[in-house]
Amino acid sequence: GYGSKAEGTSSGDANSTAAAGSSAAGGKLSADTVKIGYFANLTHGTALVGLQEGLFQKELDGTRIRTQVFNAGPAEIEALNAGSIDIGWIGPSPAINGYTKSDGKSLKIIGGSASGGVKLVVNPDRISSLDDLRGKKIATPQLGNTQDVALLNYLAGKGYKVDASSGAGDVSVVRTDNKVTPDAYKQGSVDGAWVPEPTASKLVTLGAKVLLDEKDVWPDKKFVITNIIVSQKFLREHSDVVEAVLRGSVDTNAFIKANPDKAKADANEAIRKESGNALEPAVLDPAWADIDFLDDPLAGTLQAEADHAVTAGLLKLPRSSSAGAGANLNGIYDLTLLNKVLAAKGQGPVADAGLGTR
Amino acid sequence: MASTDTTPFLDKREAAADTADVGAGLDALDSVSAQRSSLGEVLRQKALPPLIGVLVVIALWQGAYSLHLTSSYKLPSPADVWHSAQDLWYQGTLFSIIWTSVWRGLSGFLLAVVIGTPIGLVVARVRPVRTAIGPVLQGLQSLPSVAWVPAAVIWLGINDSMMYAVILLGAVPSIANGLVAGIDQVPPLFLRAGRTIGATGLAGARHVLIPAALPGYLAGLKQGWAFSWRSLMAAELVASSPDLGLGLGRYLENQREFSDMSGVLLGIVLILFVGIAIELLVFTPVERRVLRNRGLLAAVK
Amino acid sequence: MASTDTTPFLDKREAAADTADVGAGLDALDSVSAQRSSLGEVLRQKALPPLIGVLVVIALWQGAYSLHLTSSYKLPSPADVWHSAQDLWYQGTLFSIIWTSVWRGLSGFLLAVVIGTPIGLVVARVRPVRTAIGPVLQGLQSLPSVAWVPAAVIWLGINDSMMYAVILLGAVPSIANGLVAGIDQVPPLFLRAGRTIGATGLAGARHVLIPAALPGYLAGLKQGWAFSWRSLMAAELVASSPDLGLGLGRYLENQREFSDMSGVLLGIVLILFVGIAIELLVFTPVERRVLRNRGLLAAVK
Amino acid sequence: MTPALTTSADAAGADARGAAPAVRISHVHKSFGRAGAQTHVLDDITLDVAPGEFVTLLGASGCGKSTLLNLVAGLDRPTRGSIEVPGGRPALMFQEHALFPWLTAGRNIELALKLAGVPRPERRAEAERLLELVRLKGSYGKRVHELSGGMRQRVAMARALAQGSKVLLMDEPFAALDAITRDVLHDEITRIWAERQLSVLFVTHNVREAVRLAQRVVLLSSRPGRVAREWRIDLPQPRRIESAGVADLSIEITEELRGEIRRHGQH
Amino acid sequence: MTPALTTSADAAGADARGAAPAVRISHVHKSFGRAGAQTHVLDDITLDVAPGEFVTLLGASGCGKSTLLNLVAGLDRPTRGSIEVPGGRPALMFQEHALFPWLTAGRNIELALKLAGVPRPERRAEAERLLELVRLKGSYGKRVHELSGGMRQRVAMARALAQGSKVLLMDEPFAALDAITRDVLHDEITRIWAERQLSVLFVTHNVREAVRLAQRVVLLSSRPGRVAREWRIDLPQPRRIESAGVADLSIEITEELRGEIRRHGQH
Ligand SMILES: Nc1ncnc2c1ncn2[C@@H]1O[C@H](COP(=O)(O)OP(=O)(O)OP(=O)(O)O)[C@@H](O)[C@H]1O
Ligand SMILES: Nc1ncnc2c1ncn2[C@@H]1O[C@H](COP(=O)(O)OP(=O)(O)OP(=O)(O)O)[C@@H](O)[C@H]1O
Ligand SMILES: [Mg+2]
Ligand SMILES: [Mg+2]
Repeated sequence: GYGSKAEGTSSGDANSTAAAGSSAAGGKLSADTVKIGYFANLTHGTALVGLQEGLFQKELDGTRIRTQVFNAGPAEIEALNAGSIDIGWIGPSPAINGYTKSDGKSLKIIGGSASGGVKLVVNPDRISSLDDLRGKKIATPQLGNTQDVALLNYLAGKGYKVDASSGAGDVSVVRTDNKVTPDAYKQGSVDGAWVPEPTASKLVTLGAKVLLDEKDVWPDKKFVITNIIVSQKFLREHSDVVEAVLRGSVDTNAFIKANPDKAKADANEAIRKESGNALEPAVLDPAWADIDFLDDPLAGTLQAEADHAVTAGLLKLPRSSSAGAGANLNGIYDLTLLNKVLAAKGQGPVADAGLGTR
Repeated sequence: MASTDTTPFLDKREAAADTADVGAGLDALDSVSAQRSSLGEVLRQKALPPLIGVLVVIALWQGAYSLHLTSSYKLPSPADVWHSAQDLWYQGTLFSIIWTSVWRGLSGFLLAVVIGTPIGLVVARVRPVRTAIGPVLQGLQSLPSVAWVPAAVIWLGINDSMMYAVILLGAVPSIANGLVAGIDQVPPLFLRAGRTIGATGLAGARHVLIPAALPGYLAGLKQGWAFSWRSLMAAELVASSPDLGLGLGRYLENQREFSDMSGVLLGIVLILFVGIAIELLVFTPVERRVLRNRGLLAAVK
Repeated sequence: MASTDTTPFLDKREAAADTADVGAGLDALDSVSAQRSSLGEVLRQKALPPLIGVLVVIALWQGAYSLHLTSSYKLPSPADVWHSAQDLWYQGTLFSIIWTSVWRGLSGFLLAVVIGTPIGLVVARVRPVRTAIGPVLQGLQSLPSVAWVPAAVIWLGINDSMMYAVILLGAVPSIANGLVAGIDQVPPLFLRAGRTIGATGLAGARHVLIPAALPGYLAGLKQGWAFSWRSLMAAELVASSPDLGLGLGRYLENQREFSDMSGVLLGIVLILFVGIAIELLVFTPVERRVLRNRGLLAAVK
Repeated sequence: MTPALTTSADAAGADARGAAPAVRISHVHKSFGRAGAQTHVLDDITLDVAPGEFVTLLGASGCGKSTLLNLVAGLDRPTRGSIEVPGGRPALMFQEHALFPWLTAGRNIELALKLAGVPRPERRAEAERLLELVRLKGSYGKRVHELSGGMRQRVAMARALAQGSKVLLMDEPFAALDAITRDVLHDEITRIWAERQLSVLFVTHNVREAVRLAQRVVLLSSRPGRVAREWRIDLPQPRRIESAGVADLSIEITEELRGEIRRHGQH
Repeated sequence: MTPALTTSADAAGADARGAAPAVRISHVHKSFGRAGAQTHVLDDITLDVAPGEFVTLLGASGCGKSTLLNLVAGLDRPTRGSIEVPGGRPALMFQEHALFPWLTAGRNIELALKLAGVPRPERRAEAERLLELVRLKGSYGKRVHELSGGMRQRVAMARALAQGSKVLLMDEPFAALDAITRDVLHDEITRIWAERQLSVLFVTHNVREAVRLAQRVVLLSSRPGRVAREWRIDLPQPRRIESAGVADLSIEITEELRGEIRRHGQH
């Protein structure tokens, strides 16, 4: 009958509310609630697993967590600016844009979360090697986003000429929403895609072949794919809460490393709760395996990405700071709290590549 | 020559005059002035055609599926969609999903009516206002709701008021424009008659202008509902939060994210279903009453 | 008692009867039957109010900005938006952005008119068709365009035909519904008069039904344009490909992606601007002509 | 008696002798409204109009004259009985002018001409001619809302004539005209009727007008409408509305009408 | 001469002696259309209606009678000249019935009653009473499209009376009525006029009707409309439309009207 397969205790938010109620007696931090935003997406695995396992709540004690799920970076930045969320998991490109477009006033990156998980997958019938790209159509998720810039940079390195803003050139760069890319691939509108997980693995299930893992073009095979950001106002007023969240994040990353299968199941469960569908194993397994969850924001790669974007003409410097060459991301990081947390756990500090708080 | 009416004569001439079949069909239906009919008749006339329509669509769909016109992930079978619906049913979320959206859509729509009606009245009747904001209203109407979303989120945050803001920005211009169009079509004779019997100012609006413009206003309301509903769907796409609940737009978007075509189709079917249900339960009866009362229904028969 | 007309007497009584100011305002404007006026007068009457409207909005905006009601990245100043526009101008992309969208929108709209009109005629005049697909048309209208995008991409690919499919799915039901509403309001007397002079079938549709329904049909066309434009924006959001060019919807989304609020506002302003321009250049003149020819303009004066 | 009159008087009796009438109304019933609350408007009306005959219909307000004309024009179906118009679609001039407000006076007429198959080059001239006939020369370009009530009626009459139909149904065409204009149009309509050999069914409330124009006057009773009495008018044409013959018969008919109304009670 | 007649005849000359008229139309001009292509419809019309006076307006079709009534009702403004109606908004019965199709016959009347300030409980009864007055008892619940042409005119008349205004403007109110019904309503309107001391400005094409009802008949000329001539009618009320006095004066007026029309040429 109706609702016969409904879950016992229903969704995760009910869980967290209950948890908050039970632990309300405990010590309280400076804020009653903290509003956390993330995507129901594997690259946001830290948030998914940490919330699912209650690792954030444990650190936050009596402070309640309210979650908000987004499916696009800009919306999350807008929500952060509006005060609808305080802390968010987000990709590097929206974080850079949000920071520069607000003249460095709206947000700070306070930690890293994930690296890797981006691949160039292609239709093997039309592209068999990296030298076949000329004249082909390659999808990226969005003009000027991390993958788009990476592809343009890669193509430039290979000597292809592509007009960044229109995507026309030796290789056609087709910007399609990640949700539509598999459809476009099936339909034959694109011959390949430079996309993050799980879209890359999804395309593989449709017959595509992995041509390149983005890791391979980066030194150390690491580049940032997810950051933790906080609204500067919240950071000023409730640094204890931010610290607690960071503790939760570090714990979660450790948990993921220690229990990869449990973590994978948790992440998939969280996705299912949020959107009603779980990922099939064929997509989940390779995708999860390709993502590294780490606390280091890989600040150097962020600067490199920004520089590539500036080179491609896809990132303009804010009018106020258009002095020097290269993207001016000074002050985008505030890693003091993260380093404090890491120190408390006996781990070494992470570097901000000179982009720390002035 | 033993016909019971003149139509056969006329038809012959007409058919000769313009040979188009559609024309003849239209015309033949013109002249039927149906008698009031029994309940069974009514059911047969009103319930049967939509049902047949639906069945035909499903049959075509199943046919396309069975003939393997395209791969099943492009076009799932009706049964697949039915299974998706069953899943929702057993999870007990089906009604809450529909209700979340319908409630928000309806309340936003009512608010839009309350706001849009006076605006429409003033724009239609006060010349300078019309030249000043008439085109702006039309411009607003053609502004996609998604365009408002960033602004609405920044100003209002992610909460119900953001949703309502987006709905209002979509529906108010549409309702106001509908009223303006309705008022423009009111024969001036009625307005003058109203004025001579003393229906001026607000009384005039209430007793003459609005009733006289009602058919056009209703059309505007229908479009306004469409805009409300579409804007709501757009607003739901932006973010989901436990406070906001899971609505149809969100459901559709989730299915899309998973490239779950049968889920996407289920979402489309559910949204269509709500649209049609609102049309049949709210607008059609009101519209029929309005038209019948004015003797305009003859045109439909 | 040396008044030049009777209005003062009437007004006094009216004001006593219903004290609402709005009412009195409406009414005072009722009774003005403006004389035709000189070119200067016309310009002053037609161009001034919208201009004032725009200036007031800009002044308020600048005021809010100058008072630092909120941080500048949330609400950029008019000057910032102007700079964004200048950037586009100097890059030489401003017109191509606008034109890409306008061309696509207008051609899609015209196609929708060509398809929607016969559908509307048949639905309005043939009873079984009306019961069968009337509600479906309304349901389709309330289906957000984004819902069609995955299906359109799967079936048609990322190209212009996908865009047109999405536009048509948005605009055709709206235009058809507008025509249905317009036809419903046609006094049956005209239809009967048409039939007696031999305007039956297609000739009847052409010479009587459509002209008689024209004011309502026009309202439907305006809404249809709004739907076309909005659907196009939705379609442009989904994909950009070198073949498709950069349209307004895409531009807006790109700015949003860059979290560039002044770009977002510029996008909104441009979209509004196009909507208003189409209204002023296409619909307003046609509408005024239609209304004036029928002696309905008195109602507006 | 003029020869024309004799001819049509013969024609009037034609059905009895087997020749086809221009309009044959036999045993027509008409009621409105749903099953429970029906209004019986017409009750067993049988009436023929011979080819070339001019028949006027008289009756109290609301007795069903317009309803009958609508039935003959094929705009509505009788509840029972049959109506035949072998000559094809009759021209109907409605009680309310029914001009199309989106066309000028002239264009309204031209539309009827066009639909009657008149070729384009002749239409304009023909429309002007018809307008002159109804004393509206120079009103070709006027919109409907710019015409006075009487002018609209006259344009509607011109439009009805433009159809070139052999059967002409007219519902109080001269109600909004001053006496002088009406007299002129009486002469015109009589001339056209004779010229084109039209069969006319003409509703009026003016008993003198009825007698002035008709070969046969039919009086309908009210609630339900039945044929109460008929008069054959044998006065020679052209008649004058002030003439004694017309006046005398008018008084007789008015008396009968008064009797009818009295008989059927007030409402 | 009845006393009543003497009184109103006095009143008719009241403006000359300084008493306020019920309607004062002075030097009114009216033209339509844009500057280049203007139609001059009314030209220097000066006409007063004394309180309690019954004035009928006659004139050729299209001479500007309806236009003048619209001006008096305040629905339009004169191009030049002034119109004063000191007693407040006059009731106007339009040439086209102008009933609201979204209301039943009875509700149309009730709306006028409501706007005239009649309290709710009395409205229904008053509406029924007015409907009976116009011989439409039992038509309360009928929709406008269910009424015959004459019935609509009568409902419109009832609605005009419902306004309780002291000044009554009527534009061919009886054009679509049969002779008998019209006679009855002539009596009613005369009675109500005397009872309520109304000032009436009444347009008709029926010269006998004009003479039957009025204390003063005003003849307008055409293009442009001017006051061509006036007749004061001193026949005693109640008059009969068939009476010799009415007939004689009617013939005189018709002659004058014919002369007017002839003078002003055809179109
Ligand atoms: N659509 C309708 N529904 C219900 N009743 C109707 C309808 N049409 C006409 N009637 C009724 O039928 C009767 C006759 O109407 P009709 O218009 O034929 O009268 P008429 O003889 O033309 O009167 P008049 O001289 O006043 O024009 C009236 O009582 C009217 O109320
Ligand atoms: N809105 C208008 N625009 C232009 N001309 C108009 C307008 N209204 C009336 N007229 C013209 O004014 C003249 C007088 O019209 P009006 O309706 O007053 O005549 P009338 O005396 O009432 O005629 P009838 O007896 O036929 O009703 C007509 O020639 C008409 O064409
Ligand atoms: Mg009638
Ligand atoms: Mg008139």
